[in-house]
Amino acid sequence: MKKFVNDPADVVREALAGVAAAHPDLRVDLAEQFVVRADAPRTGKVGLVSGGGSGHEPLHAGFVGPGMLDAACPGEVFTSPVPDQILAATKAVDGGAGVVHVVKNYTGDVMNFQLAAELAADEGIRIETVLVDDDVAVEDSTWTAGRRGTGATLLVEKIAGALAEEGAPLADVAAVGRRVNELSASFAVALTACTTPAAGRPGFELPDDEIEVGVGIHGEPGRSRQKLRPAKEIAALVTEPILTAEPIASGEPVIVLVNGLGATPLMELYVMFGEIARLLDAAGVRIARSLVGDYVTSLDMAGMSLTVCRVDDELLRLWDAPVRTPGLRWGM
Amino acid sequence: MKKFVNDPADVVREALAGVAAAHPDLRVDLAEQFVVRADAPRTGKVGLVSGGGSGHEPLHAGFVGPGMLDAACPGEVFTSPVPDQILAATKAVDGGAGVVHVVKNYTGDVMNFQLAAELAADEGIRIETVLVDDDVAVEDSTWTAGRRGTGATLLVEKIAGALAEEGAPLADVAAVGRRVNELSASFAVALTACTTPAAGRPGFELPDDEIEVGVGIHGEPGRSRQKLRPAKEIAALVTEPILTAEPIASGEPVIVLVNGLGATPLMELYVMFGEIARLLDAAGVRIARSLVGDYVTSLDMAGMSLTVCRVDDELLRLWDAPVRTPGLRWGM
Amino acid sequence: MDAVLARAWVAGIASAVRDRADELTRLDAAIGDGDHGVNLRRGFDAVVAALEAAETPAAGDVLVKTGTTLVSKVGGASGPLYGSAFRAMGKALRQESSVARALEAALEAVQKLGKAAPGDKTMVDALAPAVEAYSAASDDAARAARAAAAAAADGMRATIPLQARKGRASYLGARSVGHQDPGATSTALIFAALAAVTGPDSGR
Amino acid sequence: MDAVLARAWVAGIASAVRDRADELTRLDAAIGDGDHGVNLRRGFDAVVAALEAAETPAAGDVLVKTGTTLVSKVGGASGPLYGSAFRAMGKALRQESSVARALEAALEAVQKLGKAAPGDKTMVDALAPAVEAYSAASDDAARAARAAAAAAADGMRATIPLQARKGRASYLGARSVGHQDPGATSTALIFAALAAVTGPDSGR
Ligand SMILES: Nc1ncnc2c1ncn2[C@@H]1O[C@H](COP(=O)(O)OP(=O)(O)O)[C@@H](O)[C@H]1O
Ligand SMILES: Nc1ncnc2c1ncn2[C@@H]1O[C@H](COP(=O)(O)OP(=O)(O)O)[C@@H](O)[C@H]1O
Ligand SMILES: [Mg+2]
Ligand SMILES: [Mg+2]
Ligand SMILES: [Mg+2]
Ligand SMILES: [Mg+2]
Repeated sequence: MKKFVNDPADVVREALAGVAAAHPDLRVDLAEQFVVRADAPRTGKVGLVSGGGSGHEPLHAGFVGPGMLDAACPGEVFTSPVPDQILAATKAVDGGAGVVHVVKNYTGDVMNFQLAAELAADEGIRIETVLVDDDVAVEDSTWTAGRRGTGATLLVEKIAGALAEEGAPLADVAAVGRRVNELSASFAVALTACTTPAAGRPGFELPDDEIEVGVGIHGEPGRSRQKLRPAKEIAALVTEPILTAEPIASGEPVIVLVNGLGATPLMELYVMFGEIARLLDAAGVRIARSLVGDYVTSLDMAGMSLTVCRVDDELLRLWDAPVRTPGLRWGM
Repeated sequence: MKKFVNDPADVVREALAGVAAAHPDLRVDLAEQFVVRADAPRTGKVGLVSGGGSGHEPLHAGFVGPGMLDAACPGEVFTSPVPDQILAATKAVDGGAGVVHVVKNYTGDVMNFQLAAELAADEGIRIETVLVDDDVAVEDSTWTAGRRGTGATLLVEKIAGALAEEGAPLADVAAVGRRVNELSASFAVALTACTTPAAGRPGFELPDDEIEVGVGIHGEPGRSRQKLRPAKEIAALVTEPILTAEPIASGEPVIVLVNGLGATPLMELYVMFGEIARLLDAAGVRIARSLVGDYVTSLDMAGMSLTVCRVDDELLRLWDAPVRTPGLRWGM
Repeated sequence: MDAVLARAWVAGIASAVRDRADELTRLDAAIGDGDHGVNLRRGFDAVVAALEAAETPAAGDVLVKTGTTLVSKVGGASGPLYGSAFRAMGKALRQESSVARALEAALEAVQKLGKAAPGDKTMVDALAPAVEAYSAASDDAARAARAAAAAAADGMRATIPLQARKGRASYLGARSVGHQDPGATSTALIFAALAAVTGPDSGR
Repeated sequence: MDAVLARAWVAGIASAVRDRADELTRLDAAIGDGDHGVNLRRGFDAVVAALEAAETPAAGDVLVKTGTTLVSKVGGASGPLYGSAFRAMGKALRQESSVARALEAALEAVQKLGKAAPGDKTMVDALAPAVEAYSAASDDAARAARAAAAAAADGMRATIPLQARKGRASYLGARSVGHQDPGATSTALIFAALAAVTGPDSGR
């Protein structure tokens, strides 16, 4: 394993120390392991807290700041945070108007946030939970754990964060977050496995001419293994399931996120964006806004995900609202 | 080779098509192969043009926009652009106040920009060239090609871009660019080789327990091959040559760029930032601003570079000035 | 079960987890995210440290402490699940001395939180039959523990042909078939540790 | 040298570059950035296409066209260098018919632009001795071309023990020793192509 680490067991804590050193406008609690806006709690403002396993950077700690999250709780690598952490972050941002938890739909995240929400409620903090489950590679079913939460998390955090920043009440912030999730769909492919610092070896072996189709962001294998093919065809592979899952009217505006999983050069992401834009265009979809880059990653996995979110003027307004975080910044 | 490409020979052009689709506020000339601000040329404003081989994204095309570059000319992968391209971009941004070429010190870049500058001069455009040569891994000598240009290019483009945006004259914009270069020093290490789409195989073989020390950004081997070691020690390896090369007074403010070479997870870059910040602190250096992320990359190389630039109030003011590009954005 | 036995059990789990962390992680890498062994090792190392520092006069205290430590140190799916299980067991033992009833409380807690049924390819596939086997033989603690361990091991192996419906493995759909569930494996290990410390003459 | 011979030479270079692009790239990967073969193939493919479309009544026209095409298609270090070399050669042949003088002009152009001296481990290490050998034997074009090719090949091999002082290889410092310079290798190939097309009865 070749990584910039000291003891693999310390990697999350040491990365957080780096975040603290690099971003004076964030406060990092190294003991409780969370990252919070330096000006938290803000009285009367709904707090927005997210978290999940580490290894997806900049998600979530990189999205803490004005206009987006108030706090993030990074768990160990690919391991959801523990309730104590989430509770501490929740208390740190509670300004009396309640706190929204943005939770990616993984059993571990769901349960840990649930336990934390119960503890927070015991302390008199109102909690709303927004569950993100946008990955259409996984079938939606009440019999299973359901879809995973992936790229749409960024959109939920940005848009709900903008509304919270405006002073909207708890129910509205949660509602807009849920709405963004409902309007979003994602699909990912991997060219290589990733290596967690603790395991020290790739999660799976993938022959040189095969790709994993329908992967998540935890280094797991995908729904199927297929032959490597040109960018054009991979673009179709990720776009079609989204167009099938998401009934997009002709001319309807969308936000498109072409996201790198960690080790894919930006040049290749732009090649993919070009191909995907062509496919969406042919389907009558209008790309109103787009993002291309590494936002929701899976350590050093080579691969990409596509997220498409249908939007209206209000969602676009909130998307365009100023944001100032290490990982996403504009207008301020 | 596992990449999101169609025909490797088309990768640069296809990526540029993606850039065009993703960024409506940029104009992409696919025939001449350059990227330019949509509002260029701006009468009376000094134009800022850079370029170099592709594979370093977001450098340079990702730094085109208000407050930074007016245009970028991406060459083939790791191959400097040709004079025609540079001339076309220069003409596209010339608003009558002259054009500054920011050139990384590689023989190919230097010669191609020189030929383009001669052609532009023939057409009556005043050209100033700012040569960036910040890589202290390479000895500076009049007998050799000299130091390479790496991470400092971002600082030169940002700061000279801010001054050009303010309407400063040609000589001043070039002078501030040269000054930033003189005040900057960089050093890089690689954990893996990278693979160009055309070659289809890694540039060199590196055993699992070895790293390349003093690499550039073109997938080349470094000055020496050493044993893999903990992040703490690698941080010392990259910081010490910079502190040796650059006489930093105690308490002097610097901008620090901890840059990923392409395949290194952000988590590890933050671990490195934490270690480097500790070392700089111990040396009495004051980190006034910092950037952590993938800015000047080498395709899918795992590795990082450190750039330190000594600054004064004026340089900090220009650094903080609004910028709006795909790869670097704040204040607007 | 007294505090000494409870501590011995937990110590036995901790050392088995340490020995077999790599195997658990490898199983999890095949159909999950490759951290189950790392998670449990981190958790049980913390439990050992916490129990060293804590006053735990009764078995219930030991197990509650174990549970709360797991909840606050493990994270992931297994942290809250095993944490709640041990906490429920400890709380039950504080009420009445029946280990069988405590184990039933543990199963109930796991199912309430995780909503998995037998056949979903989770730890429940080892836990449910183990609890049942223990209850059926609960008049002899040693025999009950051995029966539970055997049932857990059977349940663990029976997860191999199943398609996962809960947890991360469910994302793989049909590709989850043919792999043994890591959580069921760690559950089997927990019952093997119970059997190992419950000698023929240990109290119930 | 007439237009037919010049075209044959350039065609010979183009086909040799195509055949040996991988080798050139491999040499460049060792001490550079692994694109020399790719660069020259792109350039000479463009030259072939440009010459097909162009009117080039004289050798000078052929070589100027070759040079301008290389400059505008290759990029990197080799593009401007070879481009200027062919352009200088073509311009010289437009003035007077001496191939020897044209080659001298090429060397001069390369050194003016690239500022490399013999011994710096660049194409100059093949080009300079080749030009000299050609001039020395220039009363017989075929013999001169053969002598130049041999001198270029010797110069190419002589780059192996050198430490690079110019071009990307210079960044490697002492690690550049022991590798043959890719640009010197392509220069040797260019002179081998000249020798191949310059029969004993071709004009000078
Ligand atoms: N809903 C659930 N109910 C019961 N057990 C579950 C559930 N979801 C997951 N598990 C168990 O958790 C195990 C995985 O634990 P672990 O790897 O530590 O957590 P994570 O899946 O969050 O990485 C699975 O093998 C499975 O046995
Ligand atoms: N200053 C120079 N003068 C002469 N030849 C040079 C100089 N710099 C580089 N070269 C030649 O160029 C070759 C590399 O060409 P190429 O790989 O196409 O360009 P790049 O180095 O820009 O990738 C080297 O092997 C060397 O022979
Ligand atoms: Mg996990
Ligand atoms: Mg090159
Ligand atoms: Mg797991
Ligand atoms: Mg090269």
